Amino acid sequence: MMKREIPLLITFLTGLLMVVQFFVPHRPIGQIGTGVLSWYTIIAGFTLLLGIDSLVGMHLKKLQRKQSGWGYSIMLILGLLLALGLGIFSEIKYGSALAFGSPFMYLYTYMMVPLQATMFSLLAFFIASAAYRAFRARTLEASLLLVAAMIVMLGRVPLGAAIWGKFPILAEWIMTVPNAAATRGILIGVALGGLAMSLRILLGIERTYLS
Amino acid sequence: MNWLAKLEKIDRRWIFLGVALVVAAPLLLGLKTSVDITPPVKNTYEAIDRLPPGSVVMVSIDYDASTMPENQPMLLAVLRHAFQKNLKIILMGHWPLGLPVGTLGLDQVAREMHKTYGVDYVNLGFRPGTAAVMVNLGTEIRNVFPSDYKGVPLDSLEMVKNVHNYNDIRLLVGIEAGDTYEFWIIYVQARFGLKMAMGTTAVMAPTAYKYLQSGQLVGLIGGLKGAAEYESLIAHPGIGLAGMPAQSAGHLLIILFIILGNIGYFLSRRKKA
Amino acid sequence: MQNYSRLRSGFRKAQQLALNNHHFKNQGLRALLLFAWLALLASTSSAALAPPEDIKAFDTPNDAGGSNTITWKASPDDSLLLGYSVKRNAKPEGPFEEAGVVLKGQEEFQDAGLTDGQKYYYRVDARVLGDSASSAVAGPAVPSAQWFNLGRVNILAFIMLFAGVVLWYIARAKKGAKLFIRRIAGLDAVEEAVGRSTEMGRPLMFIPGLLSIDDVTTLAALTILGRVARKAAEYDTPVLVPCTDPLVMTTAQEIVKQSYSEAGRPDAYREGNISYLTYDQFGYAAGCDGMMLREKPGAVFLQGYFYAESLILAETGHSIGAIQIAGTTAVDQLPFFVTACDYTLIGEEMYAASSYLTREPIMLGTLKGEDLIKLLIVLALTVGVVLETFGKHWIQALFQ
Amino acid sequence: MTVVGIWIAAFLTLAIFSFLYKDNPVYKFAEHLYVGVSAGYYVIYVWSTDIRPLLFNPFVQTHAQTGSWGASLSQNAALFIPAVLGVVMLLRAFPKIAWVSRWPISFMVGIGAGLAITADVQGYLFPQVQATLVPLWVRGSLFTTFNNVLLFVGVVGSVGYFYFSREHKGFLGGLSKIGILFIMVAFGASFGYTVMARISLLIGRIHFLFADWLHLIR
Repeated sequence: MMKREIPLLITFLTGLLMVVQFFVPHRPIGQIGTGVLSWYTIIAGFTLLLGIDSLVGMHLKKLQRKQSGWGYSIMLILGLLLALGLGIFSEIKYGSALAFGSPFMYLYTYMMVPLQATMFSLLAFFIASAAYRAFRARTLEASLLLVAAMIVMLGRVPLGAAIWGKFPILAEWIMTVPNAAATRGILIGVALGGLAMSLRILLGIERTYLS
Repeated sequence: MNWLAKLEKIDRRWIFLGVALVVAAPLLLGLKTSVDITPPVKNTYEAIDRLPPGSVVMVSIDYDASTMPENQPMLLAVLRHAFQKNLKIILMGHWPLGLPVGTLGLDQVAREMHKTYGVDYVNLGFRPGTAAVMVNLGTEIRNVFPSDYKGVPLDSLEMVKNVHNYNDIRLLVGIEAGDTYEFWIIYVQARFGLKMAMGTTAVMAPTAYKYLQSGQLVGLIGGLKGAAEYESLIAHPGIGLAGMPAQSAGHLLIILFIILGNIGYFLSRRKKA
Repeated sequence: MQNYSRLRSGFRKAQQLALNNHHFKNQGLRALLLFAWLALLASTSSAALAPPEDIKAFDTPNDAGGSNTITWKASPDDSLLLGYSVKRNAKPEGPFEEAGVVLKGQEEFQDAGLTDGQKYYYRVDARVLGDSASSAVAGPAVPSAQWFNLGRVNILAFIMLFAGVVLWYIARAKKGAKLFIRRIAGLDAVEEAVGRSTEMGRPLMFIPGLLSIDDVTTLAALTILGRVARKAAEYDTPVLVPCTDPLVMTTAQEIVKQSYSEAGRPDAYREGNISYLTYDQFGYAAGCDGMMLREKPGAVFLQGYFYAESLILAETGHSIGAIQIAGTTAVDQLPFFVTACDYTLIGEEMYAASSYLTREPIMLGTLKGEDLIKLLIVLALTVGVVLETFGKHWIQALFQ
Repeated sequence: MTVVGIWIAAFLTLAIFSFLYKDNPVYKFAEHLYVGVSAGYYVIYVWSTDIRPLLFNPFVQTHAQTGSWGASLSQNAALFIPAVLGVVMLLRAFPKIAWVSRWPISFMVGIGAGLAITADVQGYLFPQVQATLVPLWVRGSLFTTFNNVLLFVGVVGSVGYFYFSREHKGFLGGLSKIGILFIMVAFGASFGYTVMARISLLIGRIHFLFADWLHLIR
């Protein structure tokens, strides 16, 4: 009862409330949405600690058992402590960890930024290798994928326009007509599927999350 | 014919090497290309160019590190142009993590062009609250930013002594990576009539275009290409212009690999048949 | 943009909500000021300016109160104007104070921040530089809050229709009606993927995407995880689930544990296999990549909502020779999964997966209901385009 | 400090790139450091941008205005609900009472599902349907007519592809075949469209290495 029925009831009631507040502008119902969202953000914030617990626990275990690569686990934990330490120090000294010139922002600028940006830029390589491998004219479908990709690629750079002046126009047409049509079809499906899924969740039919 | 069939299965590391080379080489060699100047960028340029020396321009940093490759070149080009025309810059931002990247760019250009802090430019920093911040700046900047990003009171800074609200600012340039620019238009352009131009990522540019058509924006710089155009207008090539040959080469290389792969595929298929 | 920061998703949702509030949207976008007409205006200052006509002021419909709407017919001199200034006062005789300014060409203004139940009178001035022409006074308008947003009747009707159809099919399915479902290639491959991994003595890897459990796509992904884990338990193959969201992690632990006990192997469950990496988008991608390279999974499942990291994961998965089964409702990322993975569940196929995998009549019932609605939509589209061709916008109006 | 920072950044950049050749100790080092630092980073970030402003500042502000903690606590009493739910969530770490955490989880799932119901209809379904309602014959413009017809066929075809409860044979088979062709063109096109932005990212990184670190270019 406490473990299954009450949670299902909570899901149903909060879900229903979110639907009702969409249709009722009158105070206080219409204002519930905004308030509840900030509650949501607060609760989600707490859960990060669960993550840290799992991450540290796993790597401490690795260390204890001297599993292969335990040296890297030390790095990971040191990195975590470094970020937390600088963050707390900056909070106290500067009033906010995100204050300009704080050690925490130094960590952000010279560690987080290059790491994020470099991981992100790996996509330039992967998009090339994926294109090379997958764009083979094996079937009609694959050929369409290939041709559309090539035209749009050429239409996007000055070089394409230099080869054939119509490439940018053709690329634009593909984006606004066939691309828009298919995207629309997929989105209609996604909306209906999402609607059905949400309905199943509210009604307690879909309850995997409470396994 | 055997080596041709191998084209079907090139080790992807050769592809990686190829991409690295075609992108790095043009940058290193400083290859020059010309870009066509499009009206939205030209208009932004002219909006700044026409301002009398000493006018105050506000620059808003509404992006962070993740879109730096696209946004930073715009910021640098606009700042260079403004300083060249002896305009005064007020920098601020609405993204909590945008300030470090914005400050980086401002300090770099100021050093390059021998500008003095507090006289030629001021960095206000970041305050949370987007729309509320925007509206409050309309009455008195000091209500939101009593001091600059380092805590120096505004009244002790020569340049902003007589700057109180949007009436004292001639143009806003927003460098944007999200929907903050729409807030600028709704809350400031509409209410206070401040003239504004935006530099957005390439993905956002088509959406932002409608504000250009409606006259709410005087100019628009879109993506790395837009930055390249601006650099070409101020005749100060930077990462934008340098990036254009690398872009074309990168695209060409990918297409080349696709073609090679297909040649390999057809040859090996014929062999089997 | 591609690098969507999830921390901002709360803000985006709030914005979505705000946009739902009628007055917010219109007032902001329409209240515009123009600047560049000085030259034109100088030339017109001699002629008498025509004021706007036909002023109407009324309570803004479908709102939370505190707002009036003012409409008018543009001044004949509209093209010469700077804009209109809407003025308000509690008494018809004035003095009027400015409530807001809108661009020329506009014929509507919403005045917010008022007190419910109080009377307000309005006047609209056509403005040029240094001159203006005032309209007649309209009113009183009394703002009030409404209990139902009439502008959303069609949405409510659609949701009721949808729920009705789905519930009806569920009821029918419960009574034992046979329901067919078409083959979904990616799902048929699940068994193959698990089997092959087992043969090769390699683990499975399941990556549940970037979002949290408030996202329905993620919940659909977790349902799929349940089925995959069940198969894996039967074959005694470990399932690795690296997570970027702590809630998804704990939920996934429960689900996998449950699947192992259903398969009669509760002892084989290892909680440490379902772990948290980091909340950072690309840090997560780096961690998953590292895990793939070192654990060498025989099959990789990429199910959930993904952003730009999709291709980083899928290309690395391919490089280690794993069978990859992807699925997402993120339309932007589908092209990358389709090119780099062996199978991809496209959009709605992912939602259908839970019905497909369980084959429970209730689940199939909802799918049947969705299909009927799809049929109705296609019908509406067909009738709609024909009507549009003849210049009738009836169907268009239904979806306003 | 800046010079040291740039060297750290350059090292990390190269360490991540080394992954393209193969897995190696340097990448492993950078990867573990990245996961650790970013996990800690987000705890501080969320504290600084979510928990402090949303949960703590309201109490502090009311106290500053009224001068009384009692008034501050009672005026912001509603905030105890998310605070308690947040703490309950943490009980997940203790197996015996872990089940209590289902309550806040249900709350969050409920919000998500509830919002999705109206948002799916208002934000996706209706606008997409509306945008598809175009006239099939546009006087004077054969090209627009052609585009409109193509758009209609493409939308109906791709919706048809997602029809699950019937075998894809006959008319439905043809329709879904048309749908999948459109979908393939769309996927190819968006793939091609993204290439430019991805190369821009690499240009950014390489420029950092050459200009900020090595000073080879200006």
